[in-house]
Amino acid sequence: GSASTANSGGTGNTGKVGGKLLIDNESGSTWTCQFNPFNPSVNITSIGFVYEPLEFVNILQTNADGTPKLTPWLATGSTWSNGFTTLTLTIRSGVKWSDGTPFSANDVLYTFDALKADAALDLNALWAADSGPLTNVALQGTDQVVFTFNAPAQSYFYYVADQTPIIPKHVWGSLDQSKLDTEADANPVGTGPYLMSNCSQDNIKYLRNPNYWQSKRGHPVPQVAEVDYPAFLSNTSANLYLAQGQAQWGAQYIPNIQSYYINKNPSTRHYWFPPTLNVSLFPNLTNPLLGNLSVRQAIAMAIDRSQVSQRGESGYEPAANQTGIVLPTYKAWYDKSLDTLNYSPSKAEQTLQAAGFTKGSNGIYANAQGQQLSFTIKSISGYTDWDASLQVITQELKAVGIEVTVQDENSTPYTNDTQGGNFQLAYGEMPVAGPGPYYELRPMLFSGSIGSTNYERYKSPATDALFNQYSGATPAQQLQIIHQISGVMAQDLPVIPVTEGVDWYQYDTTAFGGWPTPSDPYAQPPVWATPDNGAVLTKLYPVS
Amino acid sequence: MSTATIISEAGPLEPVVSTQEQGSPARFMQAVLRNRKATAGALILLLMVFVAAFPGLIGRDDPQAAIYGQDLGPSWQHLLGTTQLGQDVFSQLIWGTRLTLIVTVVVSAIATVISMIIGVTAAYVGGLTDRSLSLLTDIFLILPTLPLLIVLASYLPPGTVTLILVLTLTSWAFQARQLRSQGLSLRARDFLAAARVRGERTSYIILFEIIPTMTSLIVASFLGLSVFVVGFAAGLQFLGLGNSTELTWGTMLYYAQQGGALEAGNAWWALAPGAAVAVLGAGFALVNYAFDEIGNPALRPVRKRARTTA
Amino acid sequence: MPEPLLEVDNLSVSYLTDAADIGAVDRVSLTVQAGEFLGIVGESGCGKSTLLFAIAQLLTPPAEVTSGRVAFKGQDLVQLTDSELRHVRWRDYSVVMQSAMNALNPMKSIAAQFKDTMRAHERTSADAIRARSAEVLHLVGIDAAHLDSYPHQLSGGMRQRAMIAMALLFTPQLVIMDEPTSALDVVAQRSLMTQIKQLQQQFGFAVIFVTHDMSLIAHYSDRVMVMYAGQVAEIGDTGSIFERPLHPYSKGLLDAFPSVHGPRRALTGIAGSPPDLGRPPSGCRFHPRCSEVMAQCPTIEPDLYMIDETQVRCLLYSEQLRDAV
Amino acid sequence: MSPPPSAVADPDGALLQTTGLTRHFRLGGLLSRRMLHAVDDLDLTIHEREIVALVGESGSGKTTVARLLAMIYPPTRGGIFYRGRSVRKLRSRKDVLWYRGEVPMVFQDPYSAMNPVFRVSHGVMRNLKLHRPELDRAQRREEAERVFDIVGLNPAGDMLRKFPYEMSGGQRQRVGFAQALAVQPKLILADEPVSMLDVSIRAGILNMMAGLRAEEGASILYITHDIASARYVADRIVVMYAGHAVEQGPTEVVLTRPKHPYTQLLLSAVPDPREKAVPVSADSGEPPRVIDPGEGCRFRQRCPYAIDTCAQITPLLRPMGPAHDAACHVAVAESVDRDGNDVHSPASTERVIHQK
Amino acid sequence: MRYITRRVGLFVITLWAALTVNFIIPRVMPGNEATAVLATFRDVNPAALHALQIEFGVNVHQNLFVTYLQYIANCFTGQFGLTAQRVPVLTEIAGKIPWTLALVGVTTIIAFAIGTLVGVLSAWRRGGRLDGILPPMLFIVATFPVFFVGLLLLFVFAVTLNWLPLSSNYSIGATPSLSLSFVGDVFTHALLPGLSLVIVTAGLWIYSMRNNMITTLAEDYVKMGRAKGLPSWRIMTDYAARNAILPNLTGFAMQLGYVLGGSILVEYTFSYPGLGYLFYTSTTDHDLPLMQALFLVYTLAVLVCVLLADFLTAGLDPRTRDA
Ligand SMILES: Nc1ncnc2c1ncn2[C@@H]1O[C@H](COP(=O)(O)OP(=O)(O)OP(=O)(O)O)[C@@H](O)[C@H]1O
Ligand SMILES: Nc1ncnc2c1ncn2[C@@H]1O[C@H](COP(=O)(O)OP(=O)(O)OP(=O)(O)O)[C@@H](O)[C@H]1O
Ligand SMILES: [Mg+2]
Ligand SMILES: [Mg+2]
Repeated sequence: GSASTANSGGTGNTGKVGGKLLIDNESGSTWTCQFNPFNPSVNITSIGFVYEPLEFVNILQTNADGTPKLTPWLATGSTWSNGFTTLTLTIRSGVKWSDGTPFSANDVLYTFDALKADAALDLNALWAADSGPLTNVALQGTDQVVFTFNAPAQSYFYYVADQTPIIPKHVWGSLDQSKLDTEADANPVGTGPYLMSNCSQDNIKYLRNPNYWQSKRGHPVPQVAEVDYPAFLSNTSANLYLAQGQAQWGAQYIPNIQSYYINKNPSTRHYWFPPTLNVSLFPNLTNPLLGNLSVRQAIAMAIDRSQVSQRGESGYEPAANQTGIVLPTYKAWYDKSLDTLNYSPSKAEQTLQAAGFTKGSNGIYANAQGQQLSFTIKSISGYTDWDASLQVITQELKAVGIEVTVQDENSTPYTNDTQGGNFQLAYGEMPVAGPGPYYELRPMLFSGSIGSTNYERYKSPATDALFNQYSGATPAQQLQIIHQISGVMAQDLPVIPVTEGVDWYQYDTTAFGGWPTPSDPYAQPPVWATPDNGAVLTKLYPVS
Repeated sequence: MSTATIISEAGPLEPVVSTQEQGSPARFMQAVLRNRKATAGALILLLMVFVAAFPGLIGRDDPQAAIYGQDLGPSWQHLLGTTQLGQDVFSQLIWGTRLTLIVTVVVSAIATVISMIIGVTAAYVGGLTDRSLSLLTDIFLILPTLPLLIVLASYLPPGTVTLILVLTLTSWAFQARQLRSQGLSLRARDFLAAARVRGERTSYIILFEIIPTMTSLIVASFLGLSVFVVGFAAGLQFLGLGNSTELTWGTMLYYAQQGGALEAGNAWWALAPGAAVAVLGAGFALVNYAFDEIGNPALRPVRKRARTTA
Repeated sequence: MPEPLLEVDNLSVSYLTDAADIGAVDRVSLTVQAGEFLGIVGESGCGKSTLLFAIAQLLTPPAEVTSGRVAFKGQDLVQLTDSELRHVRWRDYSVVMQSAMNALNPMKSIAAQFKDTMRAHERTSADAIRARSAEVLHLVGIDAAHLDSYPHQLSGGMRQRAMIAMALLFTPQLVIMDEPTSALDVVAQRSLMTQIKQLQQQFGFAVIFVTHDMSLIAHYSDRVMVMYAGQVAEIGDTGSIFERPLHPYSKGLLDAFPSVHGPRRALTGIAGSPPDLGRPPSGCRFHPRCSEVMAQCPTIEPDLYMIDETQVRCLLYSEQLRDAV
Repeated sequence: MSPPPSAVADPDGALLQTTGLTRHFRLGGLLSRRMLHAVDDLDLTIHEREIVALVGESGSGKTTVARLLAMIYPPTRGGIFYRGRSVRKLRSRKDVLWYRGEVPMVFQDPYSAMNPVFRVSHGVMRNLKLHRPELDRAQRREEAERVFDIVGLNPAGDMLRKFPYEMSGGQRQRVGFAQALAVQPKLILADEPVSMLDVSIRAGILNMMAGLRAEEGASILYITHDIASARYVADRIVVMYAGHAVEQGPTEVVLTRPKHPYTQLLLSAVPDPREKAVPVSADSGEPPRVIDPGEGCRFRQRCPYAIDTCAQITPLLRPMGPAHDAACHVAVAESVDRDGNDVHSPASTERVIHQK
Repeated sequence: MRYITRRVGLFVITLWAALTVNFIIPRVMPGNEATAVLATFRDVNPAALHALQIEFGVNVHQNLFVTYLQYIANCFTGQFGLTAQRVPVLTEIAGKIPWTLALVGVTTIIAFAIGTLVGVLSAWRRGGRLDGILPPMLFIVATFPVFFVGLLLLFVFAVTLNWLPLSSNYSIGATPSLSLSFVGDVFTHALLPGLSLVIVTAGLWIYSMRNNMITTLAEDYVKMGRAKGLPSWRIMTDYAARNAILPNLTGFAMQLGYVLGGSILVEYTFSYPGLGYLFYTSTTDHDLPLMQALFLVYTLAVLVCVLLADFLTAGLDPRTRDA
């Protein structure tokens, strides 16, 4: 771990406190005024504000050695031992819960016990119903917590340290431990930079935590006195609010952002859309035609990814590449030499012809048995940008003699179908990103994930072995592993990435400074990215 | 459901349209043609049918081809501008007519047939059959249509078939009630008894004696339903409960709304399909309104003349 | 002869419809003396109701008075405005409509409807109104207990009687009755007619009584007017018309009645069907059905000819023609 | 034209006979127990070539009788025998068609008895097709023209092509008779065929009915509330009151010497323009109770002669004279003396009139 | 009173039918209840889903009939469970009801008043200028989809003229109170959605009221009113309008279903946080318990109104009172 403190690096602390920050993020529904940090539908309003992690992992930044950039938070440091099966975290002292009770390692221990007691809290499946990967959590001394895993578990560090908010034992411990997931937690008690001061259906008001542990004399943290988080039901209203300059921190998809938002005050308004995940075409490899590599190659070459990006995603979501590494976010993991598959309709057709396909009178290629290259693509209804992208894709594929029909489904049947292999082609993405391509590529390609996230049903023992080595490997080895997996992506085309999903993020520097920027990507910037929002909130400062 | 029916639901339950007094279908057609509202409505509908049948003649661009500049305003190249994707809005509007019209017509037709079967059977057979069918009708009448529609649509896979299914299921009841009360009043009329006394079979009576007599009410039902099916279908699609990959005015509206068309200064994208839906609905409504007038002489406009009393 | 109570002069009424103007009443003239009982008969659709409504100034579009005047006590009702008419109505003349089922407001009790009527014309205390209501009800033989009944709670005969009672609220000089008994049974019909006659004799008001049933008025009316196709066919004393009908139509009507009591006679009836008033026949309107039709009938429109005390619209009685033949 | 000839009833040739014919209607919902007694225990006989008039006030059950005979309603109880066969037992399509072919019906309302969307020939042609399958198309046409001619609709060719709305009520009613004639009927059930028509055209239809019996040899059940027209055409009269037959007999006998107080009341109320007015006091005109009426004479509330028995025992038809029956506890049968000097009857016309 | 019992009977049966439909739909439709709920948790590590499945009682096989009875019982005790956001469904709904009730209630009253007034007047002055233009025009407008009217108003008054707010029920940051400024704020926010509803429904009321009024005006008792010399306003109100409204009442109540349906679209168009918007999000989120409960709320609303209308009719119309 790194020993740097929370505020080292970045722009300095101005020592001033004040201002009211308005967050602009379409939530689609009104606030329920629940703050349970383990309730996935409300925790974006509590984690980062009120509840905090042990260490903050910035998925957008990598250390020189290739490891993700860590910032100690409620823990001051961490060490792995026993071949990456034991993780020891040292808990910070001098931190107080917002009700004045001192925070201690006991609270950390309690939090992980609670995850075990009520499996519904264990959103990242750490205990996975007692069978691991986590097998034990124990106190060591007064300020250390030891996590024991049943196998090398480096990749779990992110979930343990960054994705698990710590809750106060003295508050939660007295509740029914099996029903913690339904606890409303209307008056959250946390260690975070803000106190939830007032909540109504339409707005949550946070006030600065005057006793925040990062505060020192002359170095107040946080510096923004008040944060308002209104509930926006629609994109439209949220965008309007942002465009009118009433809010400073946006996490919005805005059509025509340049004219609608930036141009109204180009010197202070900015946006940055860092990509984190691929949006890909998943061919069902059990389909005899799609199982044919040539067909997948033809599809991949027929799609002009930049066109899709430009039209389907208004140019906001960049084109993806076939290695599966999201650029520029994970450029450290990217091996340029592998990325050879370029857009070329003519080559696509040549590939098909070489593989024995002939073009029928209807302009569609068919194999010797007369099976036409005619597929349906399943997508999720309601994802309009995907629908738009698919319109572009449909036409591009048609141009090379491959016919596809888009079939929109509700998310439920879509999930059923993709997980169950009941599709020909599917358009989609992995559920969550993590610090590095591994966190996307493994669910996508690992054979154990068939039935959940390995939609395309790719099954390769060699690739599985690579994934299995990752958690016990050194950073250098890990880079090697990802390169090899990228190779698999580029060679076998088990999945065809098309565009890169981005984080929507706008900010206005009129009243506040200290924002994450492409040159200083100190945290994932949208407000809903937790606990990164905490990192941002502690960095922002009012400008006079 | 139709305005006309909602209305007469509200009123006393006697059927408004009294075909009997209208005489032959030819006379009826004449009456329709004489009515200005009917003529205007019929023209609108004819135009729509023409557009739906030959969209290629009017909208020459491929409606889905995202090949133009994005979010363009109206110009001679793009009469209604382009979408956010760079598709020609006018062309989409023209090509979207077909599916919109098909859904409307198919739903109204099926629902009319269902309501006819249920209504006429209930009225003619009577007794327990009538009671149970009427209860069913009443239940469907009271269940709020759009919420039911939304619930159903959100479970079924989005698509034209679903849309048709769901709309049909929720819209037959009003007409069934109408047709039943009309059937009841027919039942009291002696020509059905006369047919029985003649020795006709029940099936003959229903098919050849009752249904032809109700033609104009059936047509009115169909029109009345259409008015609302147009709106409801578009409403569902607008809410994203349709199949957004199919090109209809409703899905155009959906994309426009999702793409923030109004706020992004591309109002035509949203307003044009909305207006198209409104015009189509108005077309049906005009004919329907006129039908009410023709069917119920009391509603006809009155002529006034200055008093010429000495 | 004293100044007549009602004098209808050359009154014409048309229904303005899309297809044609239907001349439902064509140049009708008649007079009613105070206390007189005038019967109007004619087949369905010949314009009886229209005539009555025109007299009472109750026509609504599309019906319009196209010519003529209706002098009631010397005042031309046609020229009065609605608010002027309002004060004459019911006080001076009242109307009993064809079907009491529909003519009584189903939502209001009998008492309430009586009260409305009284209040529209004078400020009277509720008690006085109630007393008067009970009184008129009693006159027509209905128990005052029925004052608080709603129309649907009364039988058909009682409703008709209640209507008549209402017509008598102010003891008007003229009561206009449009087939008040048609909906009733023979037996009930008979008893109601008798009652009307008794009341008329008691209070001395004049009655215009419309029916399509010749036999009904034979015994009750002083004078009879036979209407055909919107026109007066014959008008005269009841006795003389029933004894010696002049117009072939009147003869036909009388011959269409089988008798229960007298000898069984052959019925002849009237051939053909009533004319379409939108396109009335040329000349004499009755000529297509007339058993005594002459060559001139289709071309020459007959006037009303005075034969003794009876006026008749038939060329048979035209002096010129008779002379010419 | 002379009065229609009065055919003498063939004593053993009962064409149609009902025994205890009863029809009740359930009122209100499924669970309701209230029964409307439309027709109760009716014994009716119609002979060949006979016109029987069924008279009675509105709601007395006349139409119901016709509909029972026409198999539109099933009877609640009782039998209908046509040429000795029980009509209720006709099951096969052939048998049903046979009966329907011999016993057609003419409806009261000529405006509603014809389907407005078909030409007036529709009913005639369907009848011919169903009941006289031996005819081919041209013959059917010919036959249709023939029956139209008989009922006086000429030129028949033109008339057949008209739509109902193009015809007057009298013409429509004739079409109704033409339809009935098309099947070569033995018995025509004519339900108030003239009551909806204007006086001026009634006579024509009445004369036509008399002609039909004379020329086509059909029997007619003539239903009417107009006792005068019954007298004009009918051989026999059956008076109904509140679902019961209260009096029956040869027309002239019943009309000149009515036995039942209701018949007497009815007769006294019939206006006759040729007669001098007879002052009548107001009758209450209360409608009879037909919903769950219970035992007793149904006329008793209006009857000036009602005695205690009337409230307890329903009077049955009993002979009052030759072929003349009445259902009244009070009425006294004519003495053997047949001159009509019926001195014993309390129910003389005068008395009824002056009673109240 | 048989009339009343019959109506109450219909009420109970329809309520039961609605409950049952609500129970059956999710069970016969493709995509089981389980995944529907879980679809809300797309951001959750799939490995953790199992725990949530147990939590939501998904894939727990149970006798269908028992489940049904339990469901009915729960409905009557108001236990609709938790939303996908784990808020009690009832709480969530209760928070939205006032907004929708106010919006739909006020607009319905206005539309009803306008409709009745214009309908009565235009029928009264048959063939007049008002009659020739307003009813047919508003009838046509009434057939416009409500969201189109909404979008149009939005475009004109909010986007182009910028006079009125685009969305929501009150300004962000405003604190709900009874102060004049807050009430004004709420009013300006409700103006466009309300107007859309009024425009779309008033035409229907006018049409039905006018037709009924015309029928009533042709009744003999209205003519009789004139014959009796009643003042014409008296005839119009007391004889014609009053009698014309009554048979309409139940129809009006049923149309409420239509208005409520319209309110969903309007709330969606204007992002107005009422029941309709909640309903919309519950469907896109596949928040089954919430959706079910909301559907019931809508049905119940219509049912209650129909029942009230029936009672009112029964109370005011002497004919049904005795029947
Ligand atoms: N509203 C109307 N529009 C057009 N024509 C009408 C209207 N009302 C009546 N008529 C016509 O006017 C003529 C006279 O009608 P009216 O009601 O006065 O006849 P009537 O003699 O009273 O008949 P009835 O005996 O059937 O009551 C009829 O031919 C009828 O068709
Ligand atoms: N289908 C039915 N359902 C219920 N009641 C009926 C039905 N048909 C007739 N009735 C009742 O039976 C009684 C006799 O009716 P019916 O029609 O036979 O009388 P009617 O003598 O023909 O009267 P009218 O002279 O008015 O035609 C009436 O009280 C009537 O209301
Ligand atoms: Mg009349
Ligand atoms: Mg009858």
